[in-house]
Amino acid sequence: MAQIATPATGAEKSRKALDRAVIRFAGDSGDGMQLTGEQFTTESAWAGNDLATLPNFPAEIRAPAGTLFGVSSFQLQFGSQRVYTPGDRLDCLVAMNPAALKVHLSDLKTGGLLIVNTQAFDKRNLDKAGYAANPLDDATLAERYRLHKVDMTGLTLEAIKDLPLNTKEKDRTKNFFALGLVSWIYTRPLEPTLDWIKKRFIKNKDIAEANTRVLKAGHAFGETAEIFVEHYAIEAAEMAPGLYRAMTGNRALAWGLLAAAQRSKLPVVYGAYPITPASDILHELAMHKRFRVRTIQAEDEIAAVTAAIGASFGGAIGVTASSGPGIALKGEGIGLAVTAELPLVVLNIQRAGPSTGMPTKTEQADLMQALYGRNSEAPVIVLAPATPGDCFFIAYEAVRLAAKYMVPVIVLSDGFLANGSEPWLIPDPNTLPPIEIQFRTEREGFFPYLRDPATLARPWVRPGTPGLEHRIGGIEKQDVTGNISYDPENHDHMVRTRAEKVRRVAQEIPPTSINGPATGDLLVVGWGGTYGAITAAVEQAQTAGKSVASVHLRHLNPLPPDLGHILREYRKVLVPEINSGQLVRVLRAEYLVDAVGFNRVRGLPLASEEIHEAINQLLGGKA
Amino acid sequence: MAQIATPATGAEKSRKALDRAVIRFAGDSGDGMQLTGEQFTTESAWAGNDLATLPNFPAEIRAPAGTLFGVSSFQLQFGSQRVYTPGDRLDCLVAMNPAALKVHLSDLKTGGLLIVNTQAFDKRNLDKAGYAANPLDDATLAERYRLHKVDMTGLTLEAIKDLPLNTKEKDRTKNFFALGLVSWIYTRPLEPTLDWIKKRFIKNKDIAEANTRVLKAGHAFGETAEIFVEHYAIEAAEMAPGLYRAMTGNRALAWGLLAAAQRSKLPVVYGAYPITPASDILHELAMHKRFRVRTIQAEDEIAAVTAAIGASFGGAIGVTASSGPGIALKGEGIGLAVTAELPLVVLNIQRAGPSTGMPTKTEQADLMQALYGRNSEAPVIVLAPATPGDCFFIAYEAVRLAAKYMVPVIVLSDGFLANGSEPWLIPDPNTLPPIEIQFRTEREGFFPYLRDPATLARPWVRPGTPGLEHRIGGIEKQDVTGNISYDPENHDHMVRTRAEKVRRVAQEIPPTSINGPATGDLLVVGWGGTYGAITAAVEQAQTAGKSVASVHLRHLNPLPPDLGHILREYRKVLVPEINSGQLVRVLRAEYLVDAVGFNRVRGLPLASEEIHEAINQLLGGKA
Amino acid sequence: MSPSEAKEAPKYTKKDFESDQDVRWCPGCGDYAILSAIQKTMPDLGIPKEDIVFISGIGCSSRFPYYMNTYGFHTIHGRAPAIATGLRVARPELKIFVVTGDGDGLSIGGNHMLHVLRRNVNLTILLFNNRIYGLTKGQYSPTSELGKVTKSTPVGSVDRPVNPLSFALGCGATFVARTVDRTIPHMDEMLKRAAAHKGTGFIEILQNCNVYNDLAWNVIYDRESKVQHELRLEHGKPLLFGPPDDRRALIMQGVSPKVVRAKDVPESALWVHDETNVNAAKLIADLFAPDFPIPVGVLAAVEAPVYEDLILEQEQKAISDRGPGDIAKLLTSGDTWKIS
Amino acid sequence: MSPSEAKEAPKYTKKDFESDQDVRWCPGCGDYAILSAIQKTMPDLGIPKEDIVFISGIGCSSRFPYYMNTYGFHTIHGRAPAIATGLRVARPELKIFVVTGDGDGLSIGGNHMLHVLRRNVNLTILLFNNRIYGLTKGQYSPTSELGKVTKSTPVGSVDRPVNPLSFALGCGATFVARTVDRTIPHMDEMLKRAAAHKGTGFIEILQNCNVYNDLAWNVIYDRESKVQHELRLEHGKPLLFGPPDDRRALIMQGVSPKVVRAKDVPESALWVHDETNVNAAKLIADLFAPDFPIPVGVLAAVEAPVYEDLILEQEQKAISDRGPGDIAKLLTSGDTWKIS
Ligand SMILES: Cc1ncc(C[n+]2csc(CCOP(=O)(O)OP(=O)(O)O)c2C)c(N)n1
Ligand SMILES: Cc1ncc(C[n+]2csc(CCOP(=O)(O)OP(=O)(O)O)c2C)c(N)n1
Ligand code: SF4
Ligand code: SF4
Ligand SMILES: [Mg+2]
Ligand SMILES: [Mg+2]
Repeated sequence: MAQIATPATGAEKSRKALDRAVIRFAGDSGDGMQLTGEQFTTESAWAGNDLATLPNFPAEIRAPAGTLFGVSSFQLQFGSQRVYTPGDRLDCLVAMNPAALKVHLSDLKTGGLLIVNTQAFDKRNLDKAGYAANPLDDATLAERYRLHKVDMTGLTLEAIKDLPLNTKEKDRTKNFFALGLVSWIYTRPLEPTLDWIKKRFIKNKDIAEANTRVLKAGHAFGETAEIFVEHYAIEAAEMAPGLYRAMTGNRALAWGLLAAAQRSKLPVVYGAYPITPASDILHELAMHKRFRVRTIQAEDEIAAVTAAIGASFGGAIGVTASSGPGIALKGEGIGLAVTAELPLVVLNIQRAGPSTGMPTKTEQADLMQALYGRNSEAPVIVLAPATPGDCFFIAYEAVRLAAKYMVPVIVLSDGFLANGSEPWLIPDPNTLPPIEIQFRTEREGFFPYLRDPATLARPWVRPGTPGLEHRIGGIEKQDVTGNISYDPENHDHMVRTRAEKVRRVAQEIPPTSINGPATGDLLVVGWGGTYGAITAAVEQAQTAGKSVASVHLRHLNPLPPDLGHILREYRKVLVPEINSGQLVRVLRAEYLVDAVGFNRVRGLPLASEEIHEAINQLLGGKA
Repeated sequence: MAQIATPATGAEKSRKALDRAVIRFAGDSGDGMQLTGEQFTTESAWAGNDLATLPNFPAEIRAPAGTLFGVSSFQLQFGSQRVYTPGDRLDCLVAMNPAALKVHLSDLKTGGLLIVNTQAFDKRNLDKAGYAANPLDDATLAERYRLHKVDMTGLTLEAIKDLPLNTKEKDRTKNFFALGLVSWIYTRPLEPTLDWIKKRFIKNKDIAEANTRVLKAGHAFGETAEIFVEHYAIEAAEMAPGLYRAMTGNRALAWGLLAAAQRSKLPVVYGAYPITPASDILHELAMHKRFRVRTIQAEDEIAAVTAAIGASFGGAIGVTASSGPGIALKGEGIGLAVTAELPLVVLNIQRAGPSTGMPTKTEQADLMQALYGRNSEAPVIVLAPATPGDCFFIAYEAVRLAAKYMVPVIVLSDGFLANGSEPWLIPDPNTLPPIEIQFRTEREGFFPYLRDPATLARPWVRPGTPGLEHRIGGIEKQDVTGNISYDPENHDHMVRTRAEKVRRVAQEIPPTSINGPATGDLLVVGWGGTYGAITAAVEQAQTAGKSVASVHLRHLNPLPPDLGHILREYRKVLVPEINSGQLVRVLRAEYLVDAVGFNRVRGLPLASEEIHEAINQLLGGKA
Repeated sequence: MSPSEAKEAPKYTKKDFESDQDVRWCPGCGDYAILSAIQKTMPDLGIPKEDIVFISGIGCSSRFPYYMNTYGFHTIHGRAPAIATGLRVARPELKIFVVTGDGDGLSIGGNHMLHVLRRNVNLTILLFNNRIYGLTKGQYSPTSELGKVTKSTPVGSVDRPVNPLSFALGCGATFVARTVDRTIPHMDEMLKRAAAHKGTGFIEILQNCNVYNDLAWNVIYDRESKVQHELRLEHGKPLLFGPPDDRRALIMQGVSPKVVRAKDVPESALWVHDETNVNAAKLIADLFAPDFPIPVGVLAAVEAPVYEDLILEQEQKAISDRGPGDIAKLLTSGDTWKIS
Repeated sequence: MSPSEAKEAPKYTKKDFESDQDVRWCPGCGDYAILSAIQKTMPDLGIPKEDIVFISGIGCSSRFPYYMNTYGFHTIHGRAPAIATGLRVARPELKIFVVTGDGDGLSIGGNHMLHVLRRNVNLTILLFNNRIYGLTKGQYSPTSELGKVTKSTPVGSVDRPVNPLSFALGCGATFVARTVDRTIPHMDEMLKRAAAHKGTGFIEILQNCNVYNDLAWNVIYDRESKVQHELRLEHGKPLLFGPPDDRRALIMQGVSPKVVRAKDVPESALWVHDETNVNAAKLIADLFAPDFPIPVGVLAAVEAPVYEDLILEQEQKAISDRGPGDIAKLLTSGDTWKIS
């Protein structure tokens, strides 16, 4: 399958070359929009485009059909240049029913392509969507957008009327009609999807046949129907050569842990309690038992984190993950790992809060909790991936640092990274830094809290090691011996030592890479999932001749040692975050720079557009 | 009993006037040092002195006799001027056994008064304390200090040999000998103690008789024995006239809640799970059922906070308290109260951490947790009492603000305030600000999240109110209606609204009072239990002619509106805290002032001495 | 005072208990049946609807309060029993229902369940048992059978399940019953019984999650199988089940329940169900198909002290003995001294 | 593999299991007796001491690991069962003991106790029940009797206590026993039995807190009372107790245990104790003085799948079926495309 995709047929109609496009499939939860989007993504990846995706689905499992809150959508941007985000405004919207139209129309550019499934616009659905009259009858719609009314349902049923399937089953295939049609419009290769159908429905020939026919019908419809006067080609992007795959953040985190398990030759014990959007990591890991990953679906988040700590005490890699309220529950346990000085990896897939909040929506508001959400002084390492694929490297790095420094590491991913995907250049595992585990076995001169001079890490001892029997716990202990101690000076010393140990991790951080001039009017500082939006906005401003640069932090505690110096090289500092201003407070406190925040907390990724505006405003310019 | 204390007899021996003294009683956990100290405190209060105390006992319930970790001590400073702290170095140390001497000697001033119970210095105790030889035989001890070897045990037994008590019972009274002796040395009135003995042992005449005799024996010993050449008088302090009582922080918190219950005419539902040092609040409240305080000893801290939330939903005052790890467990619950917008009071009696840490030792390291220790943006009000007595007003204020703004309030007390006591001018409850509770009953135009324009508080509705049936929860909700909403703009609006509501509390904060010049070289900013130490240090520096002032924050979120302006009036800002630098980070981030921290994390209160040194260092001067 | 004594409740219909919120469960979910059964039963309780509160945790089942036109609080995962306890202590005159699931109530919430049951707080607890985590899209739950294949257990779960009835009885529950989402009238009856109980009324409702665990309870749904296995518990009636032409009897053999042909057992030797015998309830709770019948109905209903009643008694006594609290008096009590 | 198979254990004495830490319990505390009993029994287990781990939560009882010269982890309040589960899954060859208290294990830790018991993780759990919170200086615990006067309940507690044995059985425990801190030999025996059990071995140890709840168990301490009430459970032996001259028998009357004069009962009608009958265990667990005897010994010991065994089986199968994981292979598996 590894090959340059061949353009699909149908070259007779005029084909316009575009350098990027943003399209969204929207319909009922039951309409299979996520699948449609994912397949379109694979096709575009095949076509050699760079891309970024944004799935968006309701919290309800299966919201009643036709309702506004039941609408599910999948957006992606693909292009022949670097694509950083799923895009802000839409070039093309596919609306499978009135509710989808109502919810998403406002995001479509004027003059944008609007494709609707006419048969879904019946009285019942219009009522459910709260339309008094059928919007398709409203002339203004056709004026503002390039509206295409297609009876997808009808054409679908027609294409497979002879197949031995019931109407429900037949109707369910109409998303492939939409996929086929849009694939034609944007000249996507159908191979990957045809391929997928074959594999997926190997056991059900009829369904396979139906989906295949309907997909082709949709494609043919675009090619032949009079209504589509033109379609588009997007050249392959200039991307680093190599083998690629589509990668989502949650899978990348899971695979990063697998890589760490293999490299360290240690089992991973993964304690987790299901919660959106972290659950998929558990699901993924549970499929890879061959890597000696042992998943414990615990009774709650406290058991999940403490089970992981027990495993670390035993000499395995203890990992736990959660989101939102589930992370709040782990604070006490993390504190134990801090004072017991055991390795622990905590994956936080941030979601919109507070409390239960909006479980399926993204947010970046757990940074302060990661830094301070425990009783007393309990410093930990905090890392944050910048893209879905980066989650792989961050998870691996988290294990490496936790084991090397004997300290918990909190990884701050988010719902957007977790479910979003990108074409990912597959790394060679051998190029990953080694994870050297040296369990102490030497009795001579052993003490539980004897420290490595370079890292200040205490020795990691596997129970079962003769002669090194010892006891540790959550009460303050004397340095070196580890015996319980209430000595005032020792406590002060231990508080400073635990902090210094984390500070030492700064020696692991590579020089901060600056995207733009090394000095100038404005530096945009970001972290986590906003990487794409910020980069796109900054490059847009740079193209417009603005003296702007950006840095994106993957290490949030400790901060990169060169950051303070870098910040002072710019007249102004802007910090866009999907929270009320957390990193910006850290930077102000740490470096006394008058950094200002750009904050929108909507449960959605930031749009590069709005960041670009913020940049211009700060520079007193116009967009 | 309310009267000016009359000086005790024994005026023949030369009596030196002092303006203050710092003394410490130290002995085995079983030696009754806490009781001795408390009685001496009452006597000193009677004598009209100002004072501050510092009890210090082991975490173990009853550590084995004679061991170092089993030593228990009680320190107080009393004086004829304002006394801010229990004092740093000791003028007088009473050591009931070798372990006590070993642990505490280093705190005694050279030339200080050292009184030891000789009979306790036997082989067994010396071994347990790790003394190779008897330190009392070491001449240097008598050279460095004014050493008085007293066979307290022997004299005690002698004084009551005729009483029908067994030796164990008799031996147990020897702490009263020490008390009597030291009372004579510092001219304390015996009445309060004699009085106390009568009441306490009403049912056991022999014990009463024994303690009385031994107390007097100790007093007489000082008066007659040749060895004590002089003793001291400390004049009554210049204190505001009125009725006083000794008050500890935990009791003050409990009574503040009682005052709030009475004033608001609402029951208090207090959910708590026992933990040191917060438990005593539960014990105190459980004794005052007449105030309609309903205590729930919950199964854990999560149940404790959520039970309190359930009570608030029901229209009662929901309160919970804990310490250390117990507070870490409440984060999720507090987040629910934030989004449900219900009143909730959380008392955090801070203790040394991280994790279990040192349960009986004090610390101030939970400030950041109070501000940020929850998932996502979950702002709450944070208050901190400055002295034991101030806990009464802070607890009352916490209830008032929680109910007025429909938001959780976290109160940051600590182990030092909780157990320490001060002579407290009893307030007139009628002078407390009113707590006006208006439950919504009007159906017309009711919405669960309709807001008061001044406070942004939503209406508080008691279930049982006809016509106002409604549902609330932890999922994001539409403003006004309170219906579940995943609308992006609404979420952003709600995040800002919850933050703004807390910000509005600034309108409740009185102008910050400055102790010292309104502008100058240095401002010392403190919060919580360090008030005394900071004030003493600052006044010492002022007396030395330094241009130094201090402000002490009782409101930590929101901060006083005038603080930013005040900070800029001084060349430097010093922030002493018993943590690694938390308030200092908040001030730097908020106001971009180059505040520096003074941080010692030893599980002990800061010494005014060391703060004074820090002041001098910062001002480049000498002490 | 019980709410009903408090005021005369108006005559309600089911409609009065339907809220204006759209119901957001999957089409075909067993929760719909339970919802309508409860809305239908409410009027019969004779309680003013403003005195009724539904408290829930998190889960599909826990969405329940939004759909009841009473007071409601959709709280956090697993904590509903604790929140309800606080509410009940604050407002003992309210009628409080707790709605929870097998995950909410027995996984993360297991500890609160234990303690609310032993305290015997006056609440009605409805545990919707679908043997799956529905809201999080289908992981196995503490009631899922061993070897269950789910998203999180692709080759089968490795945890032995807990039996909610046995667990509740082991915690000292005073009222324990079981009913099924597909037998509306029985649900009504159980609901009334539980609501009338003084103390914690615990009901396990077997519920179908047609999306992630369809027909998990088919052994009691399927008409034929139901006839074979359903054991309707009725106080004072012998433990008989099975088709009319082949009735089975449950009897005690030594200290173990045993199934025999009914006609082989003399009247006198039959096991007569006694709700007040917790010992018997514990034996019955463990029974299930195929080897044993599936008990449905009230397993145990016993009298015991009620937590908040004792709290209020203590409060009343303190007040009647020494009068209501007076902070001014308290402040000046004990050791004080004047400085003039 | 069990540790003993692993290596030949050296011959130990009690001393080998005494750590160098000073024991910090109150003089006279029942914990001392338990500590020395356990240190004394350890050599008989024939397990190399480096393969033994003691995990505890927080409480006086939970200080235990510091005093054992083995591996030990004094963790946080209530979480020891979860931590031990993680450790066991990581290192199934270790012999793990969990030491907990009535507060640590049944109040804050109740949920983890439920789930470790139902999962049947191979651990030995020692619950020191002194019916009080010792370390926090004397508040009532979940096992304290109703009406208990303590620091936090000056006029008496209002919570009905939970019975640890009934609770454990309700959770599906596979091994449940009770012993007493003052009967060293019996403690040894129970300890060995529990340690040998495949799965979770749960022992309630009645323990005296002489400072805050002295003689709470006097009914079984007091010589006379002990003779009257102690019921020593022995597999295959009838349930007889009481003084030789006035033996009592426990029998089943219908579905309720009943006490009768032994000599009035025919041999055949005696209730013979069967550790494998969980039904019987549940009935016995609820019994206590004065009306009934106090059962001491092994109530139940049954075979059941062990959590971590199944996890490892799945892992082994996956590896033997498809070989050990290879990240390089995984990364390039499935849909990929080359860009040149
Ligand atoms: C603290 C916390 N942990 C985890 C979750 C995620 N979560 C929501 S519901 C649920 C389980 C629901 O199962 P159940 O109680 O059986 O309800 P059902 O959906 O099956 O009705 C979980 C794990 C959460 N919301 N909060
Ligand atoms: C999270 C947390 N909550 C509360 C405490 C305080 N605490 C320590 S031990 C204990 C109860 C101990 O009772 P039990 O388990 O019976 O042990 P015992 O001291 O009686 O042996 C409590 C409440 C704590 N250390 N951590
Ligand atoms: S997921 Fe299952 S339980 Fe949840 S609503 Fe859908 S069918 Fe019902
Ligand atoms: S408090 Fe009680 S349980 Fe704790 S050590 Fe002392 S006697 Fe033992
Ligand atoms: Mg469920
Ligand atoms: Mg206990």
